[in-house]
Amino acid sequence: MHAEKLQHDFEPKIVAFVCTWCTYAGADLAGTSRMQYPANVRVLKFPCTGRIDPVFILRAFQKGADGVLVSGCHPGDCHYMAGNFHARRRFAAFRALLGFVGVDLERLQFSWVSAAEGGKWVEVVTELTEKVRAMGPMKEFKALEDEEQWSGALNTPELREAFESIT
Amino acid sequence: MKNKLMHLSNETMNVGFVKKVEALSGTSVRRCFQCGKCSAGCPMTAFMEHPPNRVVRLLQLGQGARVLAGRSIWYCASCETCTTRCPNKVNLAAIMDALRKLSWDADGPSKESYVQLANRLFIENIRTYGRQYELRLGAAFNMKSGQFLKDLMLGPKLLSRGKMKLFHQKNKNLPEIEAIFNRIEEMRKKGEAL
Amino acid sequence: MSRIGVFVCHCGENISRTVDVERVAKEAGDIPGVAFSCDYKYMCSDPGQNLLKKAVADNNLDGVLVAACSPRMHEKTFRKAASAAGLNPYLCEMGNIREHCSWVHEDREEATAKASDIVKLMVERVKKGKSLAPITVPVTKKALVIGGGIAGIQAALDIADAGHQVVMVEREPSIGGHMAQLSETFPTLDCSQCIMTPKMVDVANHPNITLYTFAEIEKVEGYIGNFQVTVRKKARSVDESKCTGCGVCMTKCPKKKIPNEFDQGHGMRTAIYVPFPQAVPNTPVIDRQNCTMFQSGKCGVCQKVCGPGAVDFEQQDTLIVEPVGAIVVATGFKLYSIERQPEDSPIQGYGEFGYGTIPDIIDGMTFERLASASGPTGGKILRPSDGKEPKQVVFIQCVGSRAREKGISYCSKVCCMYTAKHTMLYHHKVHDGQAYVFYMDARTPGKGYDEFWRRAVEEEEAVYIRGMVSRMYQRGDKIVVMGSDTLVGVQVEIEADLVVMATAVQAQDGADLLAQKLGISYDKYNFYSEAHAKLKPVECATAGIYLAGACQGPKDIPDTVSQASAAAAKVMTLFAKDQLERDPVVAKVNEKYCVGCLACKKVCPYGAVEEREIRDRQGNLVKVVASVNPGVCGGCGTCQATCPSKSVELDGYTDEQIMAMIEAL
Amino acid sequence: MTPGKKNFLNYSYYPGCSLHASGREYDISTQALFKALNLGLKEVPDWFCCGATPAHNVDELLSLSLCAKNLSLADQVEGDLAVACAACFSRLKTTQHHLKEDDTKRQQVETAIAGPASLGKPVKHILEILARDFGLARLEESVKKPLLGLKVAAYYGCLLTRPPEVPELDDCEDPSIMEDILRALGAEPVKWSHRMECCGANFTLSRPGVVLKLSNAILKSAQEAGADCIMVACPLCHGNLDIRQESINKYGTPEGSLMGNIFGSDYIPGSEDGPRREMPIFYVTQLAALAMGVPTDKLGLESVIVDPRPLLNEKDLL
Ligand SMILES: Cc1cc2nc3c(=O)[nH]c(=O)nc-3n(C[C@H](O)[C@H](O)[C@H](O)COP(=O)(O)OP(=O)(O)OC[C@H]3O[C@@H](n4cnc5c(N)ncnc54)[C@H](O)[C@@H]3O)c2cc1C
Ligand SMILES: Cc1cc2nc3c(=O)[nH]c(=O)nc-3n(C[C@H](O)[C@H](O)[C@H](O)COP(=O)(O)OP(=O)(O)OC[C@H]3O[C@@H](n4cnc5c(N)ncnc54)[C@H](O)[C@@H]3O)c2cc1C
Ligand code: SF4
Ligand code: SF4
Ligand code: SF4
Ligand code: SF4
Ligand code: SF4
Ligand code: SF4
Ligand code: SF4
Ligand code: SF4
Repeated sequence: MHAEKLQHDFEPKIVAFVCTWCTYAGADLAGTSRMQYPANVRVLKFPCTGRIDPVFILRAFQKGADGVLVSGCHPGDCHYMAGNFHARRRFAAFRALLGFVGVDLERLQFSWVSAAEGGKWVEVVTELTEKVRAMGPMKEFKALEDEEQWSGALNTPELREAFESIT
Repeated sequence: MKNKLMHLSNETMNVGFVKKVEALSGTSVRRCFQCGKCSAGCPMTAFMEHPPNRVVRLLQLGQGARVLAGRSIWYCASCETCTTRCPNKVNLAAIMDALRKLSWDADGPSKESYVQLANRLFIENIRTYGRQYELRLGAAFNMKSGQFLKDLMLGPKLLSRGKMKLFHQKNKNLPEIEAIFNRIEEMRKKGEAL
Repeated sequence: MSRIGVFVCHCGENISRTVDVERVAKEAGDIPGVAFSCDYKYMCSDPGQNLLKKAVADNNLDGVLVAACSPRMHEKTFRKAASAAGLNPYLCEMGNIREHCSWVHEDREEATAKASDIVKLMVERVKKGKSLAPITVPVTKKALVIGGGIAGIQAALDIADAGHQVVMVEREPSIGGHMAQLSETFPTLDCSQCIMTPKMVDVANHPNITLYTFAEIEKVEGYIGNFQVTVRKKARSVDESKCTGCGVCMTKCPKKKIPNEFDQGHGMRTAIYVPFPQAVPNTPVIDRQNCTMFQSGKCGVCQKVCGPGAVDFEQQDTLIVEPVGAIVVATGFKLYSIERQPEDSPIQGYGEFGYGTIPDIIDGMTFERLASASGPTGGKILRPSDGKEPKQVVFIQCVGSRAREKGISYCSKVCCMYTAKHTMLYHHKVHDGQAYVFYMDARTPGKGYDEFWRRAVEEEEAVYIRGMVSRMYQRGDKIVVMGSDTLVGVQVEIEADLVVMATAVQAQDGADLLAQKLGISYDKYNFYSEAHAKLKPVECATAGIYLAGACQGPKDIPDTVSQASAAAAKVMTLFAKDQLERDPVVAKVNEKYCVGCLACKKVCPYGAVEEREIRDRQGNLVKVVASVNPGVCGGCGTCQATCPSKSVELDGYTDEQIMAMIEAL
Repeated sequence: MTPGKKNFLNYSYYPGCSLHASGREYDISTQALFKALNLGLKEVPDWFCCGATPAHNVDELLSLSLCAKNLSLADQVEGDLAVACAACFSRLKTTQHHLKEDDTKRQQVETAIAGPASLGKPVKHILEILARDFGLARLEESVKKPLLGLKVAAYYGCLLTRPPEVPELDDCEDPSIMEDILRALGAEPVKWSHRMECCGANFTLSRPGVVLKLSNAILKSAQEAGADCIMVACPLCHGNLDIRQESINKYGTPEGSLMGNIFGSDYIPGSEDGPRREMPIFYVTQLAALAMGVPTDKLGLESVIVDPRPLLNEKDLL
């Protein structure tokens, strides 16, 4: 049952920030169940979504991610009781900020995938990959970086220090 | 009657009546936990003002009079569906029998007269002839119920196909049948049977 | 420059079928800092592990990455191997190229590229890794049990029988809790006191149990294995060491008309009293509010009659500090009051039932006392107003419970069963009486429970009426109960001689205050929260504190005792080792940068963050910073993501490590 | 038709009132079938009405007594008691069951009939005799003219299997005895939903509207299942499904409700079904005898209201 492999012009890079207890385990389950999904995703494991700093997401976009997925335990199921709840609150504010800097919010997805939801993991990853593929490469931040390079704006020590402090 | 406020007390709950029903039917109404499965399968629920489960419920509350005042019991087809499927082995079909008997004994305070009439004629037929003669039964029913034209169109069809006999045979056992009726009446008079 | 070793596993063919493992190993070798790389058929096998150990030694590696299956599978295996080779286990990581790669992708080229990426990412993580040492904390093998109901008693006896010291703190003058008040108990109808009092005596006599009654928790400090608990022993006005329990004082005390709490106010006691004859300890206590001596300085009869001279009007509260390693909270419940409540109360009374002013409307616990042989009526069911035997008794279930508008949405779980029990007890005692029960559902899931309820209906002839009562009022010496039978669809009216309401089980008064002292969480009804509803039903989120009985939610005796024994088992597990070893993935505060905003403290679900004052040598306060107690920290990292100054960091998941991985994307 | 040595088995026979009147073709075909199968059948002399539903409806003691008396009459004739009518069968079995279980009732009944209640004789419905005593294999072997291509909805009604401890005929919710017989005869039993629903027999006299409603559902279900005809094992069922079929088919139509108004029975207007095609109703013995090659004029086919002959012709079975 090998589906005809489609050739795409553009293979997006998807980064997934996941918690160990639920989503990482869910992705493991997708593996043990031999489900198939696009190979575009790179998984970064965290103890809890509560540990995920919005800065990581920004940085991922800057480093060439075209889509970012943040996924943890369902509300109420957090291994640490409330970490995912704090994460949720934090990300709500962060989304607004991201929109403000000009990132298309469609590129950032939050979801809940439990350790039992191998199928949901596959669905979420596949959907995000397809969606981002259709949106094309993420240019906003890369353009910014290019611009910085060209203008030589970071050449002064002050600017460099400032730049490093925010990255 | 149906929606009238129900006073519950040792006096208003006719436990004696319920005990009679239980004795006649050999089944305890207290076993029923009102799941409604009987009513769910009863082919006659649509015709009843108290579906079967509610009949039992009213008995649980000692409200025999409310049951007898309605026509539900006379619309039971005795199909045994309720009894067969009750999770608590409440023999509801037998309860229906018992209720009809008690209603019958009290000379039917029920609204439903046609079914009672049919039953009465049927049993009289047995007593008189030993067997059923459908023509006579039908005719008598129409006469007594005042529905002279009911099922009029069926008669000729049935007659022409030999399905109705105009005359009946004499049954040798008629005296014995009569004796059975009498002995039962006797027993009841003496209080030996319900 | 790091010296990392990368080991790529074939997992038989599980990985190598779709991932070109040789290429992955080769590409890994090109990553700066990688000093060794290879591929091998089964890394987790003994030869595989030996290969790893040998490579660490031969190449002097300072970090290891095994690209193989999920770390959930074999992280422990490889960390142990690395450790055996002399490497800190936390410098050994795994890259998941099986569950997350070879098994979920078919295209060999894509899968290989992804596997290489995973290796690259993880190598960066290993590079930034730190050696970590497991955290050990000493354990004080002494347990505190708060509350002396059946839950506390069971837990205390189990722990004490295991050979550990137990301190029990009970708020009331006697232990026993609600179970001591019950008459007979479902589902077996055995006499409550008969099974309860021997256990109470066991507690008093157990060499390993120190019992403080008429005492409360003042303060709790420390953490798992190392709590310091301050107990306030309230002044009893009787010297326990002198009192012989002769009871003479009580017979002589002139204040005799004080409603007895134990009998729900339906019996009388003196100002110096024990709550009930079988009380443990059997030492009286003076109710200072009602004692003439305390109120007006006159009397002192008890003191005069007391042979041993135990009565001591001068006695003061004492504070006792107990170091304990674990705490079992077993503070039980209280019953909902149907009286008119203050405006701001989250719960409401029942105006439609007369706000508790009709004397013959009582609650279930009062009925227990009426039915109890040791109760105010000697076990006869006699109604409060005129002492007559009631012939028509109406029971009403779900009073307060399952009534969102009255303030409580949950089901109290025990009242269906105890109401069924009450109808039986009533029927046993008043043969010509009739019991009616208004109910919405009969909730009887438990071994033998439904059968018990059905027995009440079928054999004990209780008339169950499905529907609620709308209003009750007094008419002559009767109570008119207006209800409905939803099964028939009619209004029902009963003139009752006595009405018994199954009022809701609520959290104890002051449950929230105690929780705050303990640092444990509680729900909106003040019931204590377990760490996980299914898998950690006796643990609190706060390590070292366990729950037993109705303080966690409505529970009957079998459930309470099970949970109490489970809590005891948890305590015993903790006490099984002298030192507590914990995963070193915990947060640490960098005090230099910490601005003391304590945002971390607010979000920490474990209560692991404490304030710490930094003082100079003269003792002047320099600043306040956060400090994470490694014995308590669960390692979620929420504090780190929250900290505005980035001054708290979770070992094993430092910003540096994560950023390095992102850079390698 | 006297039982003789040559017979495979001999039975005493309780036809019941209906088989001598509206269900006469059941009687005719039963006699013919038994003869064809070498089964002896001797009617119980001067049997009388079992009381059917009306008797137990209002007077259980009477009902039990009538049946008990009939059972002792049956003792005069050799052989298990063969019963064709589901209602008689149910009453006789109920009597045996109750009197065995309940000593008080037995004593009362014995007083009423002034003699011991005789409970030993096996009471058997025709279906049982065909499928069990005679046997499905033997039945299949005896078929001369298999009923090929005939799609039959087997209708059990309520009393053949319910309540299970009384008739002890078959699984009370999922019986197969009628289908098994049909298969042995070469016919094709259809799967359908209403084979055990009540037809309302009890109300045929007093409340025909009830019959119309209930029987309508049965006919409809059989038709939806693709049946050519229905097979019954009870004269009361037959009476409702056959004799009243014309009215039933008008059930809910304007014409139907008009008739209801005029003729005073409670036809209930408002059914969504319009008129539908006629569905012949066979007795199990008619079909069996047909398959055994009994001449078609011995089956009482001319006596039924919905003429089955066109169907049989169509299927080439006449
Ligand atoms: C009317 C009624 C009838 C019942 N009948 C039955 C029955 O038949 N069968 C059955 O299985 N269950 C029955 N139950 C349920 C049973 O009462 C409970 O399951 C059981 O009492 C719970 O025990 P516990 O130890 O958790 O709580 P409790 O019995 O409430 O004990 C808690 C103890 O902690 C003490 N305490 C409270 N706060 C503090 C504090 N801050 N510091 C120190 N000490 C404190 C209290 O004084 C009390 O002694 C009934 C309940 C009710 C209301
Ligand atoms: C449909 C359904 C849904 C449920 N949903 C929930 C829910 O949402 N939430 C909830 O809290 N609970 C739920 N439950 C209840 C939950 O499944 C049980 O509480 C739980 O599984 C009980 O665990 P157990 O270990 O006691 O028994 P089991 O899970 O039955 O485990 C018993 C084990 O013992 C083994 N075993 C049996 N006999 C032997 C033998 N002789 N020798 C060796 N081994 C043996 C069995 O193979 C099995 O592995 C649900 C139950 C059902 C049926
Ligand atoms: S099926 Fe039985 S238990 Fe259920 S309502 Fe009917 S009689 Fe009661
Ligand atoms: S026996 Fe009567 S009550 Fe029971 S299902 Fe049949 S019709 Fe309904
Ligand atoms: S205080 Fe004194 S009088 Fe009272 S019980 Fe104790 S010893 Fe007896
Ligand atoms: S001093 Fe107080 S407690 Fe003692 S006898 Fe007097 S009133 Fe009672
Ligand atoms: S246990 Fe029963 S009475 Fe109590 S709240 Fe729940 S449903 Fe109501
Ligand atoms: S048996 Fe199951 S479904 Fe029925 S009441 Fe009990 S828990 Fe609910
Ligand atoms: S959030 Fe950060 S700065 Fe604030 S107290 Fe905690 S560690 Fe210190
Ligand atoms: S890592 Fe989690 S548990 Fe530990 S101190 Fe930070 S917030 Fe609390």
